[in-house]
Amino acid sequence: MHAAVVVFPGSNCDLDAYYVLKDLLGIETTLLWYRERDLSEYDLILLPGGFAYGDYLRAGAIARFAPVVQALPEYIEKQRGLVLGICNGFQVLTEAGLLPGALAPNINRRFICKSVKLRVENAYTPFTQLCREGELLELPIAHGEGRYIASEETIERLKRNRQILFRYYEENPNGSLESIAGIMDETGTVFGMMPHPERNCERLLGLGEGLKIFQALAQALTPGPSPVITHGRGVAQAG
Amino acid sequence: MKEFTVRVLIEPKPELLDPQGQAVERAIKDLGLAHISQTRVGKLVKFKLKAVSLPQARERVSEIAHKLLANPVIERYSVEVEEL
Amino acid sequence: MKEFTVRVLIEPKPELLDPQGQAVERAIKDLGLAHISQTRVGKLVKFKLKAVSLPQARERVSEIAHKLLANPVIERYSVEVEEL
Amino acid sequence: MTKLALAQRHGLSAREFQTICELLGREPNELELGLFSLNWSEHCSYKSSKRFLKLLPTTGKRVLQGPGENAGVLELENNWCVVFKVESHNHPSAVEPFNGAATGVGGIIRDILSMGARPIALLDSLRFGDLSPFPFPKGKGSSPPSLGEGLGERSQRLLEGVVAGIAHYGNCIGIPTVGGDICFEEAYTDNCLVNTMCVGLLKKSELKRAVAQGVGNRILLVGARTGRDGIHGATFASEDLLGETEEKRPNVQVGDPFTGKLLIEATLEACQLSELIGLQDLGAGGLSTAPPEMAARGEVGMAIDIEEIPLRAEKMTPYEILLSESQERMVLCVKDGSEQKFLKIYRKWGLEADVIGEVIRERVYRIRHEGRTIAEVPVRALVEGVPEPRAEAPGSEDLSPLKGAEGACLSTLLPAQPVTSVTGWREALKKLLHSPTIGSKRWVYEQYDHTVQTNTVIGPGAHDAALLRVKGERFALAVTMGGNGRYCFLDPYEGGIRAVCEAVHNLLSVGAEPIGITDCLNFANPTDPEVLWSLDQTVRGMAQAAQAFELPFVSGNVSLYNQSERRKIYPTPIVGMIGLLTDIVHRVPMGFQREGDLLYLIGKLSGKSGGSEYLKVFYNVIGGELEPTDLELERRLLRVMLLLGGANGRSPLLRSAHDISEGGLLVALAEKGFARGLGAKLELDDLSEEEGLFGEWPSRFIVTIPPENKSAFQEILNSLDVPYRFLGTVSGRQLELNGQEISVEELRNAYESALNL
Ligand SMILES: Nc1ncnc2c1ncn2[C@@H]1O[C@H](COP(=O)(O)OP(=O)(O)O)[C@@H](O)[C@H]1O
Ligand SMILES: [Mg+2]
Repeated sequence: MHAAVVVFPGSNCDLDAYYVLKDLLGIETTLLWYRERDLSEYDLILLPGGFAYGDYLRAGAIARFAPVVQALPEYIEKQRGLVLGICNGFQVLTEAGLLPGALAPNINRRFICKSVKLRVENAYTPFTQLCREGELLELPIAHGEGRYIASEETIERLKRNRQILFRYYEENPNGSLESIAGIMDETGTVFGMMPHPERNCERLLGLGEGLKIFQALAQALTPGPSPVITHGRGVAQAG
Repeated sequence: MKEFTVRVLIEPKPELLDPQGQAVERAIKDLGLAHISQTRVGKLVKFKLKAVSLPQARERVSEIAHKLLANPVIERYSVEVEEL
Repeated sequence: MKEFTVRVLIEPKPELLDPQGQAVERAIKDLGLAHISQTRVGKLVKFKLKAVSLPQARERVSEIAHKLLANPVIERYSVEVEEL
Repeated sequence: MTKLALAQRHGLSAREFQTICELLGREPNELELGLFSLNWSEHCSYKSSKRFLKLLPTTGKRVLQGPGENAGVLELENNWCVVFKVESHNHPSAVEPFNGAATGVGGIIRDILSMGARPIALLDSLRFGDLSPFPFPKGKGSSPPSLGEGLGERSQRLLEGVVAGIAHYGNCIGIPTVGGDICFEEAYTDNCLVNTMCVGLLKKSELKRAVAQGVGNRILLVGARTGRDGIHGATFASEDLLGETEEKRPNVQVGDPFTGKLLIEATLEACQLSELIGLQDLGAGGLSTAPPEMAARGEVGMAIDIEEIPLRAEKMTPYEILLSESQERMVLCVKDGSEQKFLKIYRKWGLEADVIGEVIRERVYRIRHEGRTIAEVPVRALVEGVPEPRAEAPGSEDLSPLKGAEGACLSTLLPAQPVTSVTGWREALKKLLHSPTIGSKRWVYEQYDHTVQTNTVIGPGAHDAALLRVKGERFALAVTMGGNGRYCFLDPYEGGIRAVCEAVHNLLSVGAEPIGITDCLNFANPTDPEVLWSLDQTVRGMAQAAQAFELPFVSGNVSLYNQSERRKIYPTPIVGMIGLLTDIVHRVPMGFQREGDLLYLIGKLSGKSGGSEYLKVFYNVIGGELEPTDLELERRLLRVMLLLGGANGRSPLLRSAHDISEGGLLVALAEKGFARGLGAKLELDDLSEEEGLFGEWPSRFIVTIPPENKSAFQEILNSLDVPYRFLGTVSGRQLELNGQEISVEELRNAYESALNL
């Protein structure tokens, strides 16, 4: 498996994600400059956290025009691999229309950095297959624009298709609709989440629960029989 | 080529919660400054643009606003273009 | 009492750096969307206000803008008041 | 206008003007005056504080770079080095809190970057006027009387702006803000203090210097364009803020963290090229100070061509260009012929990059405009020529009566009626925990990204110091920053000692060994004899303490003129300190860990308790006598804590450790309970409630040990002759004392709601 961590001008969690993939999991990983258009090499495209283009205007608003993001629809269409957007990466994916909805400024109008509890809502995806449904994970958040908003129909569709993978548990830190913390697209290959799994992958930094997400990805992308790879219509089926 | 001054006004869609607008409204009331309602806080983007005609300038600006300046999921916008 | 719709447009003072405006301008140029210049990104505040007359409404709004909405150290503002 | 009058408008004294004429052998032109005014400003030249800084020890076995460069450097292990410095942005933050604080962060980060290091952590020490009190949650207890609304609101606005500004910059560039401190005191009402510290990490072989060398080598200006920002900012920082802020407002600089972030990445890439000779950020003074400083270090001269500088504003004059303080710019000196490689890197990151000049043999700073020399000044005259102001610090005999509340001890100082009765320790403790200076700073640090870079093992709010791991290494870095101005107001010498000791204690609490210091001296107008005296005393105290611990000062900053017509700030030394923990596994937590553990107080068991937060909160008194710190005891305490903790490479005997500082013993005990909600049965019946439980005397830790470690623990303390006493046992969910108890939960509520804006 070959992973790419995209580097936008202003990305600042790129090296953190790289460290988890490369050093903790031993996955071949490339830091991919945002001007790159050819994604055919990579099984995983990870859009990291940070402030691409300073988050000026709106988080992700400018980054969505980056060549690498422009190449994503084809990558997804072809089912070439998985796409994971963390925090700013999630914002870029929604701005680019690759995930539904939008991420608005937190309801308290301030940046929030703290540890939050997440509930796993769907464990039958390549991103969550190592979790149990209903399991609680504790992961850090660090964002100013994380309030998930979408139209009623969109929310209904997300629920129906089981595209909501994580919800904030007990406390909804940013005012997201339905306490949504992470959603998947309809193909089941694109996933965006506001919390930072890469910041809790070792016992030194917490309980290390974030690693499960990366291990799940790796498992799904490693050749060989894997019952839970749910490309295409697999998502609804699995539910 | 003519030059135009452009203002794009962006605001949160009316049906959506606007915490910033709420906070501003509360502050204005708390200060006893005035009785106001329906406060919304949005963005203003101003720039100068070169184009051959007003219609062309308008079209350009709409495209910019639609593609970049506003997020149609949560915002709406209006455009004001004036020849210099 | 009459009712007025109000728009306050706030923008960074012209002599100050506007990193946001700079980034937006660069993006628009990079995207090949248009040749623009002097881009400034500011704030838009809209609300409804009750007052006895247009002059009174204007006065109120100016006070609100000056005291609360704009930061006079780094921003300037303009006010638009219209009777409903 | 005569040249002299013009010089004076530049903030230069008649004597300084005369010196300039002598150094040049002629009268300077206006541009040259501008150069001198910035280079010779207090901010850039340290003319009033130089002689005090000389008192500080600066050498030690780990020191690779002491004061004199953009930041200090200490050697760690495995060729790793830590780079750190603190910087103030007090005046800009008082005028425009958001941008003032944001640009302060940007500035200190570039100092670290100038050494070739990747910034890995930020800390901030903030001082504001008193806030209007925050009510207890859910109507429990009563809130203290209002402290004068208008000012409280102003302080709150400053606090909100400053914190948002630090968050804006630090979060965007992806450097975790892991620590710092915040106090609220009337003395800071007109002059808030915003000190930020940055820590960087690099391998010894990667270390860079801010030097220009090699005649013919190229000078590059990289980063942002030059605009009319903050012209005269550095001289502005050298004048009192005397109600002139309105007029000075166009000087506000706006920080651009996005460009700052690009500058970090591009510069770290550029540092990989062997053709890089030296680099320096453009801070206060911009192009008028940084290039001559680089030239002075390299004993060369420099010529720059003003028309090569990319501009943001139209029609800027050479004077404006040279004096501009536009942020996010750096100067590089690179080998002749290699410039294209560097330009390419910066342009790849979307930054400006241009060759603006070259190193020349003649040791002058030469400004050329379209081939014509428009200013030329000897480098040494600019960088070292400033005459020291003549004011002498009066001897302490003359000034000791100026000490805050000389001679007053608690019994004479206090009204006969204490606010709390003998049975009142619970309410008193709750109220103290609810004081914004003592209470939780969660509201602040949750706005800071403190987990990015994934090295923060102990973050803000969790301990006395933050702890950062270094990926792939066993050792870890502990960092702390703070200082108590009230102590220095009451007794500057003792206050100076305590500022250093407290930082040492903070590091020892996590188990780390202190290895070096950076500091910021925040004072009022130094032409005031009392201020000068307190500066002298404070620095002497700091030096004394540092010598006792054999700790070097490797960098720092001075901020003077922090006063208004109405108020002077307290003398406020802020100390930033780095500690080394040899094995991260051996870190010691702060909070109670397990029921049944034994609780001990180590260090000085009794003392005078002046200067306490208790006196302020309950009697509105800033006073009392400070217990003098016994530095011999401090040295033994350090050894004891290193032996008990994990610094010696063995696993610690301690289960937890916390030093006693603001608020005294009970506050520290309560804080130890918050981590896991555990309480304790305390045996303190012999202590008087007011002084014993809430007094603030130095040299104390509270530790817990598992019962089986008791004899080993006692042996170490006895062998080093450090006093200790048993305090009780960790148990339950209540603090129990004198037959009364209060739940840790209730205390936590008071603590957590102290700062809820
Ligand atoms: N209080 C202090 N203690 C020790 N060193 C200091 C102190 N103040 C300034 N210095 C040192 O003096 C030099 C000049 O500092 P400064 O002008 O703040 O640098 P910069 O221009 O990069 O901000 C630096 O090496 C700094 O570390
Ligand atoms: Mg510097």
